[in-house]
Amino acid sequence: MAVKKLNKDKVKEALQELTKFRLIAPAKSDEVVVFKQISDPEEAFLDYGNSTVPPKKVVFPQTETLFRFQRGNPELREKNVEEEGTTVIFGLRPCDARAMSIVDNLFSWDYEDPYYLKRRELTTLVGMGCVNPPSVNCFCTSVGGEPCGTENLDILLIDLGEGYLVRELTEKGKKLAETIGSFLEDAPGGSEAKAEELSGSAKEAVSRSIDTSGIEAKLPTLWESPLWKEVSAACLGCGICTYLCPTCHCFDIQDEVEGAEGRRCRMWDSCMFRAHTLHASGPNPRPARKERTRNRINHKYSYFPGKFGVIACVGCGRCINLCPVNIDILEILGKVVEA
Amino acid sequence: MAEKNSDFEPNIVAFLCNWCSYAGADLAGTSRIQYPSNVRVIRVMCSGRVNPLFVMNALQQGADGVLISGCHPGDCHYMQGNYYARRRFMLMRNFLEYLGVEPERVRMSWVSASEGAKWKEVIEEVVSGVKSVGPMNKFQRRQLNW
Amino acid sequence: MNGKPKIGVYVCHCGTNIAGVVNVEEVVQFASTLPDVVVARNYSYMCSDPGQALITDDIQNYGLNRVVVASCSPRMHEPTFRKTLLSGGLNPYFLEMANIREQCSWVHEDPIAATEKAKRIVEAAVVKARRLEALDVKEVDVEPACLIIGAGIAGIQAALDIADAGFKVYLVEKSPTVGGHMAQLDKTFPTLDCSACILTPKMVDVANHSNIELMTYSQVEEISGYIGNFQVKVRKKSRFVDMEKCTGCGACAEVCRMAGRIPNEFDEGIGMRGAIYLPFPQAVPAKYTIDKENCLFLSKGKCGESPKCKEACQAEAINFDLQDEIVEFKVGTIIVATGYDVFDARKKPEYAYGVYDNVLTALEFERLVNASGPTGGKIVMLERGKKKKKKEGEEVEPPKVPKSITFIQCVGSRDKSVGNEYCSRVCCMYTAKLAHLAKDKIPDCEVTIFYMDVRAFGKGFEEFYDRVRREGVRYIRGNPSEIFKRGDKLVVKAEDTLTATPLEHETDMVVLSVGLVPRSDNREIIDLLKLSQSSDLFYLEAHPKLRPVDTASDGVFLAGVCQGPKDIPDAVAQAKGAASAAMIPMASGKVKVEAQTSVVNEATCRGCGFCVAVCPFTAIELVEVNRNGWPVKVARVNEALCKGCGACAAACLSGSIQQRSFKDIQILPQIQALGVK
Amino acid sequence: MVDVEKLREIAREVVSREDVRQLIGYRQGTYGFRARPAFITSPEEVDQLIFSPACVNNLATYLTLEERLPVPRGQEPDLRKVAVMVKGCDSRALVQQMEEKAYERDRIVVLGIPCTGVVDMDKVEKRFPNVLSRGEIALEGDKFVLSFDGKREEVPKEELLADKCKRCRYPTPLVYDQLLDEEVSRFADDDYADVLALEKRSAEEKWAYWEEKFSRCIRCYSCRNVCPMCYCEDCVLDRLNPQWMRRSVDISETTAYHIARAYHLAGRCIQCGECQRVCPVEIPLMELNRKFYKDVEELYDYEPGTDAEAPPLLATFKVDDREDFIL
Ligand SMILES: Cc1cc2nc3c(=O)[nH]c(=O)nc-3n(C[C@H](O)[C@H](O)[C@H](O)COP(=O)(O)OP(=O)(O)OC[C@H]3O[C@@H](n4cnc5c(N)ncnc54)[C@H](O)[C@@H]3O)c2cc1C
Ligand SMILES: Cc1cc2nc3c(=O)[nH]c(=O)nc-3n(C[C@H](O)[C@H](O)[C@H](O)COP(=O)(O)OP(=O)(O)OC[C@H]3O[C@@H](n4cnc5c(N)ncnc54)[C@H](O)[C@@H]3O)c2cc1C
Ligand code: SF4
Ligand code: SF4
Ligand code: SF4
Ligand code: SF4
Ligand code: SF4
Ligand code: SF4
Repeated sequence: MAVKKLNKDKVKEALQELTKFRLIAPAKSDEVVVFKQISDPEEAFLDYGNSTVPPKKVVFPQTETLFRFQRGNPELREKNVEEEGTTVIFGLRPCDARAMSIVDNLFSWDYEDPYYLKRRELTTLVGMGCVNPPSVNCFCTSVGGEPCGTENLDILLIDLGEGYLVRELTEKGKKLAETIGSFLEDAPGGSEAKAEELSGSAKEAVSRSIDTSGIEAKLPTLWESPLWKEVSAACLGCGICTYLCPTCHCFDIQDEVEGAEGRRCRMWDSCMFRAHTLHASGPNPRPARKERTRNRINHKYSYFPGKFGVIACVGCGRCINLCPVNIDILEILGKVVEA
Repeated sequence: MAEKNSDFEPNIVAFLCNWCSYAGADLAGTSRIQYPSNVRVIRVMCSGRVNPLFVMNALQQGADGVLISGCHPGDCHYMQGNYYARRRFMLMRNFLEYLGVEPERVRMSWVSASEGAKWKEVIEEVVSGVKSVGPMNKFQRRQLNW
Repeated sequence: MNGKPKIGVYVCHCGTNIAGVVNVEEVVQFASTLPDVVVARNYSYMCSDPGQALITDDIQNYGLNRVVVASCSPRMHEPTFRKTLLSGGLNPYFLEMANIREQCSWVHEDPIAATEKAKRIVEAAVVKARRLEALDVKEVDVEPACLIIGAGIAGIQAALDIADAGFKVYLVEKSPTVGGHMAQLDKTFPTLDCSACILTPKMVDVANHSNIELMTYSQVEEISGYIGNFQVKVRKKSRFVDMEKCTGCGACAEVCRMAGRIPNEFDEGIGMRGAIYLPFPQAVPAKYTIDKENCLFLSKGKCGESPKCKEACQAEAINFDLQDEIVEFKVGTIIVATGYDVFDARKKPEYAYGVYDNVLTALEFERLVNASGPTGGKIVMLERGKKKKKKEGEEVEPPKVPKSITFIQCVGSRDKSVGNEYCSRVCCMYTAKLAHLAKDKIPDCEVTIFYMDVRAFGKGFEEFYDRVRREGVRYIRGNPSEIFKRGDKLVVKAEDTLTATPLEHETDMVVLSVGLVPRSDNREIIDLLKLSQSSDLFYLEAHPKLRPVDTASDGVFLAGVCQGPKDIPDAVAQAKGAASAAMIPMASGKVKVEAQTSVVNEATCRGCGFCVAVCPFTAIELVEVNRNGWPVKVARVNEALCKGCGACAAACLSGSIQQRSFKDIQILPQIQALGVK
Repeated sequence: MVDVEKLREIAREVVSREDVRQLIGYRQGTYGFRARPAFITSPEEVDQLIFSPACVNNLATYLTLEERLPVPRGQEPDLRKVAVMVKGCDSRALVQQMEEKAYERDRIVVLGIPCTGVVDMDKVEKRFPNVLSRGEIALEGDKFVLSFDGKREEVPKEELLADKCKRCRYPTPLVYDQLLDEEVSRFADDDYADVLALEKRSAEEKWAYWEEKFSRCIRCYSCRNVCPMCYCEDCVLDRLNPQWMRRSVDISETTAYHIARAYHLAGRCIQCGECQRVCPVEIPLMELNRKFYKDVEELYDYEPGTDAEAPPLLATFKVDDREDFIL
């Protein structure tokens, strides 16, 4: 497909055009970068490393009403995702986009989740390659990704300095590019080569890595290993590592009732929470931090690849960056490899 | 700015202790003292029972104001309950004000069993105070819009 | 079990009292749409017999297990409808009332607003009713016996009243004799009865009453349990004199090697005693006591060749091997009548008490004017600390008689500088009394009183005060600032605030009208009974007006000055009040305990003890339990002590302690129902 | 500065004791300047221990976060003591925990660190982004010295110091069995400038301010989990019956969460700043805590975590507590 260029002085106008959709872009809230719906291009903050909260919340909201109900009325009113309209996520990182395709597996497996899938269908992903040096804890290249990877993106932008190289990757992407076609120009010669070079050096710059090849098979053998206790001793069970992980997708379903009305909601949950597997009758099959940490790693690096053939981690490094007690997934994986 | 129209009739949830304030409100009734109908009462045995988080809950549920009323200092049927309540609500009220909840919405009073007339004054004061700051919709729970 | 709720809602018209303003039909219609409501009705008078029959019938026919009555205030008819439920076979706590009369129809005129409000009130009652639980109405048996601590006039009076009513009394007195402060007094204001004349018969009665077990020289060591069932442990200290054998002859005291060398507490130290002694001649019991600290034999192991007292005692009552004795018994109620101390005048150094011999406290002066006191009732100048023991055949100069006596009122009372803001209530009058006695005994003596205000509020007080002034006692309004000595005279420096003139008043003797203060050993009792103190540090009554003899703990009552300064008539009145209060549960034999008590979820309690600290009734304690094999502390409520205030529930952060009938899960739905606009 | 050799020597002695189960201290982190908790059970592990201005965690949390799994039948629970390293602020958590009867004094062995201040890791990372090698931070005089990748950088202390340290009143631990260094006197007092400034704003401005912050909150409850004072077996904020606040994340429920959390810490929060430190979306939780802290100090002359014998603030009262707000 076509390769165009979006000059930086046109970005605002292009974004303005895109606000006719539900436009989600990175924005600053105080010093924190989050993805949120913007109505004014000024709100967009494109010069960022990666967002604290991954854009997964756009397709898999933290709280989602599935349907509403009313006392004495057998009718259920289902959420109509269609009403949310066409969505554009502008400027997400390739790892986060890749993460969505990983999560897709879960929601379209034996049960096809209409809410999630509909939203995915309505969403166009405009990625932004990681050509600025990636963060210290990025390790996408160890788990099948790369800083300027295109997987699951509809468009990839690569920052060439004075403007972005625009790579249309899908039909959806092409259609979107047409909407802002008037702000695009043809990429001058050499742009592609420059982009390739930038991508290459970005890849080089990913400093941390792990050899994941044997891990899926190794993990089941380490079930009783003392390593779990050791690596989880400091864990607070706060769930930051999972809530803010772009591939984590645990949810809980709760009814929220007010007077005669109520709604059934699906909300994020975390396997790092003590109550995650707590049975109403009292016992907890994952009673301690060690079981929970073991589950987190096994789920990402063994169960998920076992079932879907892909590691449920894209190496974005958030869980390392944000863990309050410096529990480091690469360190854990390193110990798994060594064990 | 919150809307402050004159026909705004606030909804106020009041927690009254059984022995003084509830009895005082009853006395207002026995004396046929008329007062605004905006206040809806929850009876507890002692103002010391009222968890300040009830205030938060009431504001979330749609109350525009909350009143906690107990016995005058020294008169508590259980001797100390109103003193505990006083500390708890002093802090909670200050805190809510710090978040931007107008102090007019969180009130506390001492009304004794003989103060039917004072009960009326308290209600009038609370109602006019809440009216002056308008409806509370800052963190009211989202309507379920069925 | 409580079962799935089936609620009946009954909306009362109360004639036109409710129906005149509230659209009752509409409320019923609304109520019938609420969750778990199976029947909703209205009726003209729900409290009438047919009204109540509606409820009992519906309980039968619809299998109701919760009832909401929307009518008058629960303070009016909750007991009525509780009984209705009971007679319908339901637990009475399955009732919730919606007050749509006192707090709705009677206070609002607008029918629409009133009806709207009535609906909300009913809804709140219904949502609470859904969550109501059956509660046990418990009763406990009451042991027909009373413990009285302190045998001053208050304790004595209470003991006699209760014993006369036929109940057992254990009267425990710390000192060797009963009588307390009143026994030290000479005459009593305002009538000038001789204190001993009116008190000693009662002292004797207490000792002889068949229902009273008197334990003097004894101390309560432990109290556990609750109303009806207190377990008491008392230590009877050894007197080293066999109470059975001692005849009270006093032969021992005369020969004691320490005789006349130890200040007698009863005489406020201006009289002396030996190591074996009787505090005063009319002491009850009239048995001698050896004071172990001062007895040469007991403290040093040697008293001359052999203890003289032992030789002198014909009854062979003295036994140095006697040990303390511990007695244990059970009582249903307790009266605390431990009285007071007088203010320590040393805390006002400007008055030079303890520096000059003839600066006295009023209590010392009482002993001085008392016919049974150390001077036989003669008012004389004191020479403190001088050896009283005269040498054989030596002529002793007769002590001087003061020609001028000056009283200073409010010493240690109404004085923030010493931390006592309160008025001691007796000093104005006892000063007037003592001034009168001084005038009476030394007619040419010049008597002056420095005062701030004279508070003569009691029956006959003003008349008495007036009489004393007419007798020539000079009252000067002013608070002296200093006392010093000039030659052999004491000089009181003050300002007459009525004329604003500074003055220096010369006098022979100064009497300080010391106030009444809480006993220095109050803590013992506070710790035993977990009593609270008011800001003046006297024991706190349950309510200053309406429950002045009760304490926060059921079954524990207060009498006399231990609750706050008072004179003898008030102390007696309160004692009689405490006696009858204590007898009520004993007479009925049973007490109901509060049903809406608190209960702890031991699985979630974190043992922080906030609830323990909050509970005004010390109903909660932390106990160790086993949680998954680990020893952990959790709160536990003693339901017999809990009064159901719920303060603990609001203090508990983990929501682990909840007050029955007012649990969070019962109140939150109410808030929700009322919050909705 | 704490002499690390001395620290290890003492630690070795402590973990060798029969009656001590483990020692909780600090060790080097996995990247950048991080340090992290260390759980030492044998003398061989003692050499991991460090102390530096990067040791930000309040380890008192682990005393109450301890997992007490069911003891198998026939076995005894391990009730041996736990030794813990605490800075001044952290020690106040111990005091407060003991005030709240979380454990008895004789259950713990306290190695007190007179603290000259720790860094704010966010400030460090902002200044020196993407440092992969394990760098080190030390305090030399009034400068932090950072060594990494063979480089050495000096930064005035003020610029990297954690905010909580700038107002720390108790840099020397209030409770300890052994003090690892000379006592340090207080740096500065709290002038509550931030709280006062916010107090002065209008209701609308305040609400807007907090709404912006709260709307970021992902309700991970990390701020609660890390707090040494939040150790209920079953936190009411998680409970379903009754449900004080819903799990759904919207401004109403999230505001409720923040009110409830802060109120539950009124008179209990000891200003260690951990809640704010761990918050992934940088919600200024200390501004909430400090409002209560300030009011509690002004109104009731009460400072949490300074006296284990003090009655809990909200379980006590004075007859003349202020009541001018009461009708
Ligand atoms: C100088 C002076 C003059 C006064 N003159 C008059 C007057 O003229 N008229 C008048 O009406 N009032 C007068 N009063 C007041 C009067 O003394 C009191 O009202 C009265 O004595 C109060 O009696 P009570 O039983 O409460 O206390 P107390 O007389 O103090 O008796 C308390 C008793 O309890 C005992 N006790 C204390 N603690 C314990 C314990 N832990 N265990 C066991 N026993 C304990 C004490 O030993 C004592 O025997 C005068 C007071 C003073 C100081
Ligand atoms: C202006 C004022 C203010 C006061 N303020 C306070 C205060 O703030 N705090 C305080 O503690 N005290 C206060 N008091 C004092 C208080 O009023 C009394 O202590 C208290 O009311 C006394 O109650 P009582 O039952 O003895 O008498 P009363 O209240 O007089 O009751 C006596 C009852 O007996 C009835 N009665 C009389 N004779 C007969 C008969 N022959 N047959 C049948 N019935 C009869 C009367 O009708 C009356 O109902 C105040 C008094 C006054 C005057
Ligand atoms: S972020 Fe860290 S402390 Fe929190 S649950 Fe994950 S590993 Fe544990
Ligand atoms: S596990 Fe960690 S590194 Fe992997 S995708 Fe999740 S947050 Fe990123
Ligand atoms: S309800 Fe009141 S009396 Fe009962 S235990 Fe709680 S605080 Fe004590
Ligand atoms: S306040 Fe609550 S958690 Fe603390 S001891 Fe009492 S019941 Fe337990
Ligand atoms: S740590 Fe931050 S994001 Fe998590 S619940 Fe607390 S305030 Fe919210
Ligand atoms: S609330 Fe925050 S600052 Fe306070 S004690 Fe808890 S973690 Fe520390």
